Amino acid sequence: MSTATAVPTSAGRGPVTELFLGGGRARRVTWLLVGLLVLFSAVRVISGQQALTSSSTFGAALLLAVPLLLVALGGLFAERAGVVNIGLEGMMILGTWGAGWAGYQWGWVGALAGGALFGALGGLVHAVATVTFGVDHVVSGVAINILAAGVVRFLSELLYTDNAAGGGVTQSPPLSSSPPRLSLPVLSSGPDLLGDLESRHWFLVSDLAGLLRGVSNEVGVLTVLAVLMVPAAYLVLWRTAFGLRLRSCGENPAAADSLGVPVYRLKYIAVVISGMLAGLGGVFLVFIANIYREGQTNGRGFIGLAALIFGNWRPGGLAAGAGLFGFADALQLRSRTAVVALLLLVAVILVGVAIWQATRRRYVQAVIAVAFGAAALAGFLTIDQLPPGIVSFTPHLTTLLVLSLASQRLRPPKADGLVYRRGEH
Amino acid sequence: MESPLNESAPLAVELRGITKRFPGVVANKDIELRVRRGEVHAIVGENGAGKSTLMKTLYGMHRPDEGEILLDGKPATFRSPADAIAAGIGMVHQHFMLADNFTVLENVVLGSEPTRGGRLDRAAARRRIQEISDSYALGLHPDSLVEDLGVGDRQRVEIAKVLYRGATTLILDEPTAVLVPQEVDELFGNLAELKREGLTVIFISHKLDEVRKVADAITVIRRGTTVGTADPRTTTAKELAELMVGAELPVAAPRESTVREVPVLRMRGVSVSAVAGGRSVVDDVTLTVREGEVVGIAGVEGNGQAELVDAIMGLRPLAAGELRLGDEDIADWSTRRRREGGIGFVPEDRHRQGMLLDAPLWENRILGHQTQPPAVKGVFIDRKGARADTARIMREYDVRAPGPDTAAVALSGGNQQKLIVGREMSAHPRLLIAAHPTRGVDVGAQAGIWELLKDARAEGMGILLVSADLDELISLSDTLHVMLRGALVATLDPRRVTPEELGGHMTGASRGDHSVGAA
Amino acid sequence: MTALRRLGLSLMAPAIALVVALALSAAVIALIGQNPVTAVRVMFDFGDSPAQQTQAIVLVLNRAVPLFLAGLAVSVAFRMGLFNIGVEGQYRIATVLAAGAGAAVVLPGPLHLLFIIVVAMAVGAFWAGIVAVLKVTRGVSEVISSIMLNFIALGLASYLLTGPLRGSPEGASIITTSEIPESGWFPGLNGVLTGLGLAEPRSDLYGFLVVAIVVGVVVAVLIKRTRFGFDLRATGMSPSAATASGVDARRMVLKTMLISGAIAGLIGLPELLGDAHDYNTEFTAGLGFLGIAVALLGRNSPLGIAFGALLFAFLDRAAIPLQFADIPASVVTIIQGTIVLAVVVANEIARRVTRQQAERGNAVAPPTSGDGSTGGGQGPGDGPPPDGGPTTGTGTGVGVRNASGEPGRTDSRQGAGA
Amino acid sequence: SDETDGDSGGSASGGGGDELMVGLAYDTGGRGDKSFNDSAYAGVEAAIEEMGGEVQELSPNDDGSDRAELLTQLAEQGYDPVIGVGFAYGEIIGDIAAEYPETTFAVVDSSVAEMDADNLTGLLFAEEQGSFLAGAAAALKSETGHIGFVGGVENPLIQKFEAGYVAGAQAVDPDIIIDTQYISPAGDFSGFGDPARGRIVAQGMFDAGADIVYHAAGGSGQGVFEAAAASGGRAIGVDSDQYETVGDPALQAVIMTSMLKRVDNAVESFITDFSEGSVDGGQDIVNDLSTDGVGLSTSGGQIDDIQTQIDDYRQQIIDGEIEVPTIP
Ligand SMILES: Nc1ncnc2c1ncn2[C@@H]1O[C@H](COP(=O)(O)OP(=O)(O)OP(=O)(O)O)[C@@H](O)[C@H]1O
Ligand SMILES: Nc1ncnc2c1ncn2[C@@H]1O[C@H](COP(=O)(O)OP(=O)(O)OP(=O)(O)O)[C@@H](O)[C@H]1O
Ligand SMILES: [Mg+2]
Ligand SMILES: [Mg+2]
Repeated sequence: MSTATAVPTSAGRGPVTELFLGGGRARRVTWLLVGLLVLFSAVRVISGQQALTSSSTFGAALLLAVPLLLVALGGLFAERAGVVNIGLEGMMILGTWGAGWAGYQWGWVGALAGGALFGALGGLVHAVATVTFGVDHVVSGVAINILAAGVVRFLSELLYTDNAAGGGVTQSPPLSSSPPRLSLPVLSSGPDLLGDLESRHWFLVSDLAGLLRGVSNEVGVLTVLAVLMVPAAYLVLWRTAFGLRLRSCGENPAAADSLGVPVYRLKYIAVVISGMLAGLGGVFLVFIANIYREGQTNGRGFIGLAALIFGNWRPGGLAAGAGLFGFADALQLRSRTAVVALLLLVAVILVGVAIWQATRRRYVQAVIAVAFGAAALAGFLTIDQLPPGIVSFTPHLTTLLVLSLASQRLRPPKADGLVYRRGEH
Repeated sequence: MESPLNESAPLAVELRGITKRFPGVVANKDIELRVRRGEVHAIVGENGAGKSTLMKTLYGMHRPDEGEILLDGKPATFRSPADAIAAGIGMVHQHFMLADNFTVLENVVLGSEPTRGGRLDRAAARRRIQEISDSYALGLHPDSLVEDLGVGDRQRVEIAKVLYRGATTLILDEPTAVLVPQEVDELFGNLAELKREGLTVIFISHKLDEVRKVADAITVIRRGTTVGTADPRTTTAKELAELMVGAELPVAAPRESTVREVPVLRMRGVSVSAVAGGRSVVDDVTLTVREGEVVGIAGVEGNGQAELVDAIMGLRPLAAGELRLGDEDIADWSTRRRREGGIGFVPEDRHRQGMLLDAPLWENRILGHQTQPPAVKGVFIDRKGARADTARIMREYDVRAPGPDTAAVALSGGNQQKLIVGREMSAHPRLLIAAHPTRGVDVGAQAGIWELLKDARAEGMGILLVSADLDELISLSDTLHVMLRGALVATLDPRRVTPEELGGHMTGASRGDHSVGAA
Repeated sequence: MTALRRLGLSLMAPAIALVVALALSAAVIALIGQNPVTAVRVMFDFGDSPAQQTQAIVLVLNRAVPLFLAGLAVSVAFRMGLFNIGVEGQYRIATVLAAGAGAAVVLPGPLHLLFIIVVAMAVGAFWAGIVAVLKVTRGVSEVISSIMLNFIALGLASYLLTGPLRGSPEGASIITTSEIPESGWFPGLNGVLTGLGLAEPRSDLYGFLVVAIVVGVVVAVLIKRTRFGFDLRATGMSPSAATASGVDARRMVLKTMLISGAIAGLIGLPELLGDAHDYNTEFTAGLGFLGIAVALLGRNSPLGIAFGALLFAFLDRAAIPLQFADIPASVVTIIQGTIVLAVVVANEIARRVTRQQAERGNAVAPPTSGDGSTGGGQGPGDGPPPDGGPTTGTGTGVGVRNASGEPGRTDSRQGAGA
Repeated sequence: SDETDGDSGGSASGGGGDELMVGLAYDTGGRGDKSFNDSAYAGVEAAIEEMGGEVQELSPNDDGSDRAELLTQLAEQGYDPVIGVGFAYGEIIGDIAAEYPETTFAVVDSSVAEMDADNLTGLLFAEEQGSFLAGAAAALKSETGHIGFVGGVENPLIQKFEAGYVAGAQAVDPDIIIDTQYISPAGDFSGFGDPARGRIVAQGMFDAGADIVYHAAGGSGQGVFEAAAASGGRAIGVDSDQYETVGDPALQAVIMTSMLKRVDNAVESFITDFSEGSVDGGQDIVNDLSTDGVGLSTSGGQIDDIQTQIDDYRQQIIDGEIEVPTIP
């Protein structure tokens, strides 16, 4: 992934060689991705569910993943500085409102600024409560979520009820401009070579084409920038002095303090950045619809938080979490039948898990995995369309499953969630 | 030893009339300190005398209420450690200030990072650290994770941190507390190196022999104020100690053995793994504690003592081996059942494992005895009974606090510890696991706790004593085991062993030299 | 004396918080060009006739009952440092299944009610139990799993309602489960009100109020007076100390979540048994989230939660008269948010003052010979608030639960009890 | 007790029948939702413009648990008629109408036929009929033979839209491909307020080859329009003439027509009837094609070319020649 490529490669090998043959994480991640692609492709071919790897699905997944990605990055900044941020949802809500309000007046640039600003204000409140007043982080976050919902409703009531530009208590006037989009020439537009490949439904090739086309056709320029925030966050947090200091506040604030690192100020900065990123996540939601709408976030702030933990408090990991969720969400919104094909995928993976557990002599786990795998397979063979209520939670169930299959090596920042008071260490 | 310094050498640091008050306590009162450039200056004083507070003042961690700081004769004011660092002062704290999940490099450069084009310049940092490490013989690897380092290495990282900042004055707050004698010698080697390079070192310690060995000058602090200075070449340890405490020292009373033949704890081949299926942190330990016997475990911290204690208490599963309390196999028992079965526990870290700081004392009385009277009646808590018994403990064990309803946090460390010891004794356990029972406790309370342990032993309690204080181990134990890398490597007779010898076993320097003590 | 002062302090904190929150809200009301004084008067205007006034009281109580239960459910988990954000899902799934089960059987009155209540509690406990099992066996943070399970519960409830449990005819605009027979209706308490000499209100006062009070008392006794409660609070104050004292942390997680979930299962019942008699697409949602706010407001003590629930219910009712006075209803949400934030900050300040006084109190205690240390030292990371709030760290900050993740399980030295 | 209630109400209103005092209880979201609630308000406003009087609006709390209290308060304060907007009022309004027999009530979107309260009127709409026309229009205009339907929440009301739409399209072209998809399941109302998901769903249909997508998804519909604009397709709006309300020329271009659900007309004529004393009560007023309660908008002129066919279908439905299903 992007973070992997950001790591300087060892001498003598090119970056691509490094990805496949290099040591450690880069290689593992690459092989994992390749394996997944093969698996998906196989499942697509067997089930005949083209939506599984179509460019349309991937495009939608990207669109849905980006807000989550930004929120999760927001969480990353706060938690790396030692402040747990349950208030991401509230900050995202503030971001959507700010984007709508600024966006209808000053277009998408205004929306970006407005959303970021409003989110940052939410972050500021959290920082004041947790850093200055030492309030329990979870408690403060919950309070912010409640407060944000009231504030945006109130502001809408105040500013939109008799607004000539439109809008009302639950929505803003539409943005006066939307951010530019682009497609890769030749490959994804014009001759659209990728599209051509995709429509042939070849094993692996079409799937790859679908993936590539999905992320290169009619993609917002800002979306690309948002995705680039992942490596950017990595660089900032792990490659700069600022990042080192910020992370030190999350690992051992007393040590940082004793070296003259301004812990309080850094925590403030981190939490405000966190709010800003969450707000930007809201902005991207607004961009999708070109309008602010109450309830638009729909719990995505919490999902972003989940993606953060899913990703083990690392940029690459949280991107994977956001991507997984976005993909599952896109799929369930696109096709109830394609979701059934996921059962086959689950079955295959569980059998893999079972074999792996068996080789490690954990027979109980292996048997459980086989049992669930068999159930999934039976489901795939007998069900052709899941009822709507069940389909709707596909992404959440997927996240939960993945998390419970592989969550024991999580390592949060050591002082995450601890209230730091100078001299009371 | 001839001092290279003379009285007229310039003062690197001078503290005049420093007073520092905390809510309800005057930690420093009108303190004077004069440190000459290029010397190793020791500050001694008992626990809570105010040494750390004074050094934190000098390091800009807080501001003195009164008094002034002079560096090279010029007044200085520090608003934060950053100011002190800029003025060439560096401090190694009593408790390490390291981020475990960071590399040595990251820990060292934090706060004054070399950057190139906005990026952290790791190459330059690595070079600098290697340089420092080489020139002061610190033996550091910039890219290893601090988490994986031992105590001695961590301390050298701390020293590197200070040197990296170009400090000319180093403060070392009780650097030897966690080191075994051999490591102490290494540290002193490092200090000599520093001195040769012209650095000034302020060195805090309780250990008077060490101080006399390494210091050029000594300042003694008692109850927050300077009581005098001493010349290490002319002052004896005893004189120093009396200056420090202001009274005669308690002496370990001669003891007669109370060991009976009945075993209370028998461990055979006990192993404990770090993680399930992982490497052993306790490796094939076999030992027996009998009634009326104190079995001491010596060892450098991190060699498996904590895990051994956890295993006995049921806080960690056994990977292998047999654990018997009296005649019963307790390996499958829960912690609660073990406590009910007669194991008392004085944990190593009282704040973490021994107390509910925000709860009143009577609730702390219940902790660990939730199923036994007088704390409970059936499924309910017996508030009255618990309160009354707490009052009794406070009386009998000299716990100084307003009453059973006082919050535990309001007690001093020593009083907290006495409450814990009293609580554990009150249940009349057959076996007491005492881990560092007097750590961080001042001399008076320490003597009291020692007495309690001896009395309990006399009444037939078996005690497993884990401690880092070699004097404590030697004076209390009937049998002394040395633990190294998870295994018991030596069994010694505490009546004949010297601290140096013990240290040799603890570091593995004298393997195979098993002097088996009286059984 | 000190006890009295402590009590004063603990009462002062919410009082100050309330004043601050009201001041902020007043500013907001003034901002939209309304008179805050009018607003306050309107909020306290319970109507002219005795019937209107009793009605207003009934409204507030009826709203407070589920909020109280929700707050209670959240607080039980909070007390041992678990953040059960999943109360929402627990009560939704519990209510739909209880409605289905209640409609499927015919039993004599009290038995029928008991059956429905047991089903609801069992389902709620089961749903919360998933969170506990995942946490204990797989190390999944309860925050994440309960968020996910909320969504899953919502979808599942929808599936059950539209599928197997659907009772309404095809095409009816509201999908409902089959109606629970009258033997499963909880009798209202209006008889009690009139017996007290109050005017007969229009709506029924939920009989479930009695159940809520009983549950509140049981929880209070359980937490404060029993061994189990001690273990629970000890775990909340210091997980490491509790483990060392013989508390089995895993089983504690499991038991606590089961209790929390069982209480959560009751949240929907006042409405189900007292009013709606079926679960439907319009069934009140969001009570679980409000419960978190109420628990915070009530500092996790049952009595405090009762006050918090009443306050929220009171504000909620005020939304209607406020609209009559042309003040937007969102003012209420803002007041609620501000109060929670203010209370939370005030609690923290009060806690610190109390603690400081405790430490100072020791300083004036007779000096100890040779014991120079006065302050009881405290571990890194603040201890929990005295009310056992959702602490995130005690002691040396190792191996301690934190709000959004598992403790440093990788750290071999700290895995006591792992 | 009714006596006293009536009295206090009377005094508040200052004399009963002279002045028109309309009580309007909204669905969650309240006025300014650019849909439903606003439409009802427009009807009241029009009536008041005509006849004078005043209106008191009330919005429920976030979870809608105080709906009953809104109605009672309005009745108690002497407002008459009292109108509940949205089917969620259907469950409770019967009881309240019984409690205040002197007040006239109406509920939008819910049938009162079985409630047996003669001071209560249901204002219903034949959404399936309007949607039939929308489906016919879509089928007639589709170039790919592939159209779509996006529902907000999969509840019976929205399913009515779907049923009519599908029937209409199939009446034109029995082989037409129709993608239907809902954003959230019944009971989860997020589907009406999540334009991002609305867009994703519609985009999927356009990507799959559909060229016209009809939405009945409230606020999520905005996303459907965006998707249409992004992929060169077209969309059909719902409830109000969204060509007029969308406020963005780029989106106006893709809104082919809207299925009008004239809540405003229904409310207005109900109030007019009320002031003329001609409300029967106890029954539903079904606003269908014959009363222009539902229909297709023509702003933008995109369906002008097929107007005759549409009118033809319209007539057939009114004449009962076509029976439009209400359940998909
Ligand atoms: N932050 C603080 N707040 C309140 N009191 C404090 C604080 N720090 C230290 N004290 C008090 O100041 C006194 C001096 O403490 P200090 O840490 O300086 O002692 P010390 O000599 O370093 O002891 P030790 O040998 O245990 O390290 C003690 O009584 C202690 O309780
Ligand atoms: N904030 C504080 N308030 C009151 N007393 C304090 C505070 N911080 C530290 N102390 C006390 O200061 C003394 C010395 O503090 P120091 O930080 O050196 O800890 P310590 O020597 O490890 O003490 P302990 O082992 O008791 O924790 C201890 O008695 C400690 O209890
Ligand atoms: Mg000290
Ligand atoms: Mg100390």
